[in-house]
Amino acid sequence: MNAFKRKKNWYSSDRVMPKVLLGFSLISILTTFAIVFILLKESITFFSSVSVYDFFTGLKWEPLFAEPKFGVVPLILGTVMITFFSSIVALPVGLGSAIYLSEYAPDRVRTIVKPILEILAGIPTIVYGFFALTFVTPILQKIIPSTEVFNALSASIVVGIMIIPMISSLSEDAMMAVPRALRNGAYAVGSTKLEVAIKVVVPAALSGIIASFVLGLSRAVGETMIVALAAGLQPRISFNPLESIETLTAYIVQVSAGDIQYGSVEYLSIYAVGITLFAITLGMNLLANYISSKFREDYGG
Amino acid sequence: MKNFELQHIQRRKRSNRIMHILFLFSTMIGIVTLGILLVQIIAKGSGWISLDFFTHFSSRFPEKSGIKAAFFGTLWLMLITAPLTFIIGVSTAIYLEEYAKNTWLSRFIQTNISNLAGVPSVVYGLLGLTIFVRLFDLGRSLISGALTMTLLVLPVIIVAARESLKAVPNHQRNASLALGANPWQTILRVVLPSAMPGILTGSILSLSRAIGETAPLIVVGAASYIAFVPNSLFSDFTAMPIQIYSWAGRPEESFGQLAAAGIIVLLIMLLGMNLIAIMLRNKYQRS
Amino acid sequence: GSSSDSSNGSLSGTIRVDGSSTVFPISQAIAEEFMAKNSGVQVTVGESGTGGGFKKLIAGEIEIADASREIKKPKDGIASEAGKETELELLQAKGEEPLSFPIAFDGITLVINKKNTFATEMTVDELKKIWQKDSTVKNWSDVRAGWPNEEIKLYGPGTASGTFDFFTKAINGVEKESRADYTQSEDDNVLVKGVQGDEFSLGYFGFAYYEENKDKLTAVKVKLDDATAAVEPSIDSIKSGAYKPLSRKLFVYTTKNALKKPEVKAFLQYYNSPDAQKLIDFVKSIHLPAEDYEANLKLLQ
Amino acid sequence: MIDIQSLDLFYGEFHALKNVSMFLPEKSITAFIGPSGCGKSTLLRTLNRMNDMIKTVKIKGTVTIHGNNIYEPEVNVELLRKRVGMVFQQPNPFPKSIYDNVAYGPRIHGTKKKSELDDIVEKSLRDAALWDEVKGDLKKSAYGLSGGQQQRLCIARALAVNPEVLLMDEPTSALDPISTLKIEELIQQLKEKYTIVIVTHNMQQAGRVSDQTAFFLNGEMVEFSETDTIFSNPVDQRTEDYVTGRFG
Amino acid sequence: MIDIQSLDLFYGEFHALKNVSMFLPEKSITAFIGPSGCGKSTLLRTLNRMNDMIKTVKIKGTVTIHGNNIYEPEVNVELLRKRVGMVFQQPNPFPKSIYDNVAYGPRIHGTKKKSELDDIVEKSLRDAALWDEVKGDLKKSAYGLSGGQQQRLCIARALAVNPEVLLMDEPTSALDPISTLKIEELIQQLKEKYTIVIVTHNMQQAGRVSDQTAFFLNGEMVEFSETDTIFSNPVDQRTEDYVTGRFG
Ligand SMILES: Nc1ncnc2c1ncn2[C@@H]1O[C@H](COP(=O)(O)OP(=O)(O)OP(=O)(O)O)[C@@H](O)[C@H]1O
Ligand SMILES: Nc1ncnc2c1ncn2[C@@H]1O[C@H](COP(=O)(O)OP(=O)(O)OP(=O)(O)O)[C@@H](O)[C@H]1O
Ligand SMILES: [Mg+2]
Ligand SMILES: [Mg+2]
Repeated sequence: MNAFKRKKNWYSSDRVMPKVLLGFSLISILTTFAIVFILLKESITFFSSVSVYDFFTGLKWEPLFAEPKFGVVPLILGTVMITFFSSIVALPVGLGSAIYLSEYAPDRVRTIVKPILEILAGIPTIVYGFFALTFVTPILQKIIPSTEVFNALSASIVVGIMIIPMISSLSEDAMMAVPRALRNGAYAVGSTKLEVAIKVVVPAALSGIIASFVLGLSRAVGETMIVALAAGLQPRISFNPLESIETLTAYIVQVSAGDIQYGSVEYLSIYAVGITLFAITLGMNLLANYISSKFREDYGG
Repeated sequence: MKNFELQHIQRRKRSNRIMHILFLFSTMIGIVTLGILLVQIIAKGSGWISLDFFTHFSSRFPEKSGIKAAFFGTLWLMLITAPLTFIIGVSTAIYLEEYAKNTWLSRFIQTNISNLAGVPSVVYGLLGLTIFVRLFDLGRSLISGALTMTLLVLPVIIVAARESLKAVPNHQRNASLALGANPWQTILRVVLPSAMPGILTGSILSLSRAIGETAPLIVVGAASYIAFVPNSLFSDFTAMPIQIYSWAGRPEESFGQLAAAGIIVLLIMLLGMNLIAIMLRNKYQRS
Repeated sequence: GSSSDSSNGSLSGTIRVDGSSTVFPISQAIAEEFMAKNSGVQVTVGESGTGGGFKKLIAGEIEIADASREIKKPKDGIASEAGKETELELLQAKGEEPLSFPIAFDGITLVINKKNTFATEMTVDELKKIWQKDSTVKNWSDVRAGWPNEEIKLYGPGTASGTFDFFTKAINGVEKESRADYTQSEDDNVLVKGVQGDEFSLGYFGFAYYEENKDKLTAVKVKLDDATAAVEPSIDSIKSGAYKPLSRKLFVYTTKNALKKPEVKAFLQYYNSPDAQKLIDFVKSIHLPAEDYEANLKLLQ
Repeated sequence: MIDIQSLDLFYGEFHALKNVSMFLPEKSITAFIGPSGCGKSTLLRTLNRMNDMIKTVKIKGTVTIHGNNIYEPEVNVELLRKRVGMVFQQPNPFPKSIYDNVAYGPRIHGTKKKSELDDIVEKSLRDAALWDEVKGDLKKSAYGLSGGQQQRLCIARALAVNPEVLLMDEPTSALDPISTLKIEELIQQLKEKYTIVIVTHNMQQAGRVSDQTAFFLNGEMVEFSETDTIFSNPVDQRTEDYVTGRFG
Repeated sequence: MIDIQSLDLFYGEFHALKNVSMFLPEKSITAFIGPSGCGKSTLLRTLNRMNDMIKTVKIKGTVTIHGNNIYEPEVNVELLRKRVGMVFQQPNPFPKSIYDNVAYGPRIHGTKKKSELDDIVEKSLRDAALWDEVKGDLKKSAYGLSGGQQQRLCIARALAVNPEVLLMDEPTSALDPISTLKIEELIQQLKEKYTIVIVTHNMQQAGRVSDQTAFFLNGEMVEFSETDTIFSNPVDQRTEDYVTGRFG
């Protein structure tokens, strides 16, 4: 008999907890399944009236007019545009403030500023929507008079601001977790703070930084109210951010809070739009996984 | 010292200074925006905040309107959502980071989680309506709303918690395991405390999102006008952002000001809720 | 003695109202007063859109649906194919019968910028010229000779709203047939801001929003044709029916079974009482002629 | 007592230990010496299965302790590791107070009573020659200690669970001579109760403390015998070159 | 060349260095010895202002290098640290490839040419006695190296920026005797061009490599003179006790 073979009780925390934890992890799978199921079920009914091909290739999205046209391309374009411009705002600004907080700011500044920035994450999105409309848009119109009342740029800027705390806080945590010894090694050969930050800390914290980018961008893709209020409800194929556009999410909220009859083709279109959005985020995530697995550097040793 | 070298260092120091200012500026963008928002909101709404604002229900008379129902609704919602989110979120993160082998299952779970982060909140509303309200027959109740919110904000805390678990140096785990601690003890006593700052950041961010979301609650069936305080998990309820949304949509200017007052209260609630997490985070980060 | 019934303090239970956000302020006001008189009854009012209200009524989740349009019925009484049933059919499939109560007017108001002094009245034909599908009107001068050669900026509600449906039917003759290239928002406050900030704009939305912003906007007087006089939207002109063709009725719906609950019945009786008419006016909707309420009360018996 | 039989270890493709066999008697002190990268730490880690943690590791052969093969499938590694303690090459205290660092092990293994823990902490810190320096403030964070103090803390932490075997990976490389001497004395004392394996780069140390010494080169065990033999009369030329410093 | 005058250093309230004064001539090797926690690392860090990183540190007194007080407000610390290189007690390679670790310093200081970098990397690795072990795969992550290899990598990294002064905090404590010997030889060679300060627990090492030795106790410099004097004929009783191992 091997003296080291002491059987663990089935109820020992060490044996039970992994199963419990796995159980909790499965919630996210169940959630995804439920979402896909709900979206798909209604989408199928929708696609019995509208051809899948027309839906994904159509260039006109006029689902609620007397002669409806279901071409989802303009909505996808709107979503891509908002995501693109908001990430132009949020990624550099978020990363910049993360670097500032973790590498430059004195401890006291950091402990005060970080929670202040985090308040930005809790402001209801309609507040942001009105902020975009009544504060940012007028400024844009002063700078570029051709700016429309509803425009993608203003919404993007504000969506970008909304996701700043997500990026700055999470990136900052990741950077704070980089061991001091690494920084010391860099300082000792005469690095400036900037070089320590950019060449040592950011690469070492890359996994966390990328994770924060993905979360931030996902939020931008899924953001609804700001876009619905400030970017307008004008599905069109346009690459001009100063024009009004419509995103996938704005359409979903427009219809789901509107007076349309449930079960009608128009109504069901939101499920098809939802599935489209789901596919887009999936693609984005797979891409992000690929990128981060390529650039990840471990320092766990 | 060679002259060009000095110049080079001076140049590097200059770019360091410039970037320092740019980084500071980035930080200021968020703070200034928040400042502008707060000034606007406070200018508009602060005149409406009084004791009555907390003790009255919503009303057709702006001056008699209060946020009692919404305040307690949100309070309840957070009291349910916060622990659920924390437990499920941190558990999932631990499983993925500490236990899961690199199998298809764990990769699948991971993809699911980051994917869920991008699902718009209305869709979570539809989910809550279908699953909790209809399938589980919980009705348009607090618990349905809270469960929906939990699912909505889970990805944020999971991702944040995972990243901070990942950043805990392995030598700490090794030290514990070498003393004969089992993996679970190691996680509970060594890894989690080290990862706590990041986990708490995740909690702050996810609960911030939960407290400000409107659309999913409306879809789940929270009403805009309720003149009572929820008294059980199965009560009808309304919440701060719904009340704010409803007021903001009214034509009368004074309701718009009430909405601003509501936002002030919401932000104070948010800050109050985050305070514990912020204090804990500062404490863990110092050690 | 409907009012004496409804002030019976011994009633208890919960009444859930949900649906159109246009009707919401009315239902809220009624609920507030009703609860003041019947402390045992709890009334909740939601605003998830007319479609949402009907859906919940069909699902049995609420007792009363607020609606800014009538319940959808199969065209020509021919039953719809499976999966595409109308709201009425879905309700009937549950063994329910809807009861419809018109409870107020809403006058859809066309508004122009305060600086606009030429377009203060328009005919229905001119409006149609502007708003019809594929309209070629670009500038004000295209509408009526002599008007400035300035681009018309058009503002209107989102295509998912009951207001859009009603306006297109009344002006263009076909429901949901409209030009698409106008600035849309689901939020009427946003439309107010848009027209207010744009000198050559034209927009339309619910009367309450105009009434509240009279000092910032000018309402367009509408005439049916050149022969009739132009009518300005006002409480009186809408109430009397003189403001044509843009005043519509708002409704509340309940079901036969829901009405079996005494508190629901009492609530609806109160809704149609003379007290309620004051409340309706208070929230800037316009109450119907007394006969309509009497008819409603008769239906309730 | 510890019997290693034809042990091979791979890090992925890399063959880090090649057919190592040795027997370590009970209550003896064994030193592993050899140039950097030869596999000393790797072999040490196989004795309490800390290599389990490294995903790429593959092991062939057996390690038996008291006749029990520790690589059998159902072995309880926690029990194994409680009985086979370890001190690492680099000090790795927990980000906790000094007290909590030492009390960590006993707490894990079920000691709850404050007075009992106090005793263990004091005794372990004394044994690790750290008590006098830290007794004033046991609540202080372990990270505030100097490198040497941290390493002694880690030794105290390992002693606190009262192991049978103690594996030490260059335990004194960060220590000053006095602490080193104290630790060496401690090792000598512990030998009365424990079986000790020590990796060291310090020939004098190996000579001073160990009963037998194994010399490694490129993953191979070149020679293993009485310490005196290794240092004064090695069989293999490479051993001789190494211990006399003529190597490389 | 390096002139330390009445230096006091506090960690918050804790008085870690007490009125230390000493002069380190150019192209000499100075060893700091003393028991763990006496302040050797702390003093070493004052010479390239690495203590700036620790928020609680307060410093009184002056340190001048080539007559320039390095604690004057306008001092260019990047330049200072380029000229005063440092190797730490614990190896701290970057999570990058071996090549990128060594090339890090030259790159930030403006060397861009690949061929030039290649040369520097090879030379530095050779000087640090690591070249032969890693030349096969310079793209490999530094984390895949053994502890000793990592430390030699850090020495190579410090050499790569071509410093004037080299501060070494127990640079060989993680090394095997052969690497240690190589590093010691290297130190002797570097002396021709560089001023070197080395913290060590190894008396033999101090005796072998250094020209002068300073002995510290509780933050005080007890004695500082020619290495031979310190080891054979110290003035202070405490020094004698320490170097002969009779201390404590
Ligand atoms: N986790 C790992 N993955 C891959 N290779 C490793 C790993 N750990 C060690 N090695 C390699 O295995 C060999 C033996 O390493 P080990 O750490 O056992 O050496 P060592 O004898 O302890 O050296 P030192 O005296 O420098 O500590 C080395 O070549 C090292 O590069
Ligand atoms: N960051 C710090 N904060 C507070 N106290 C510190 C800090 N670093 C070191 N000390 C204290 O200062 C004293 C001197 O520490 P130092 O690291 O200089 O010792 P040392 O002589 O290098 O010891 P060792 O040989 O163990 O490395 C010790 O008592 C230590 O606890
Ligand atoms: Mg080793
Ligand atoms: Mg030291």
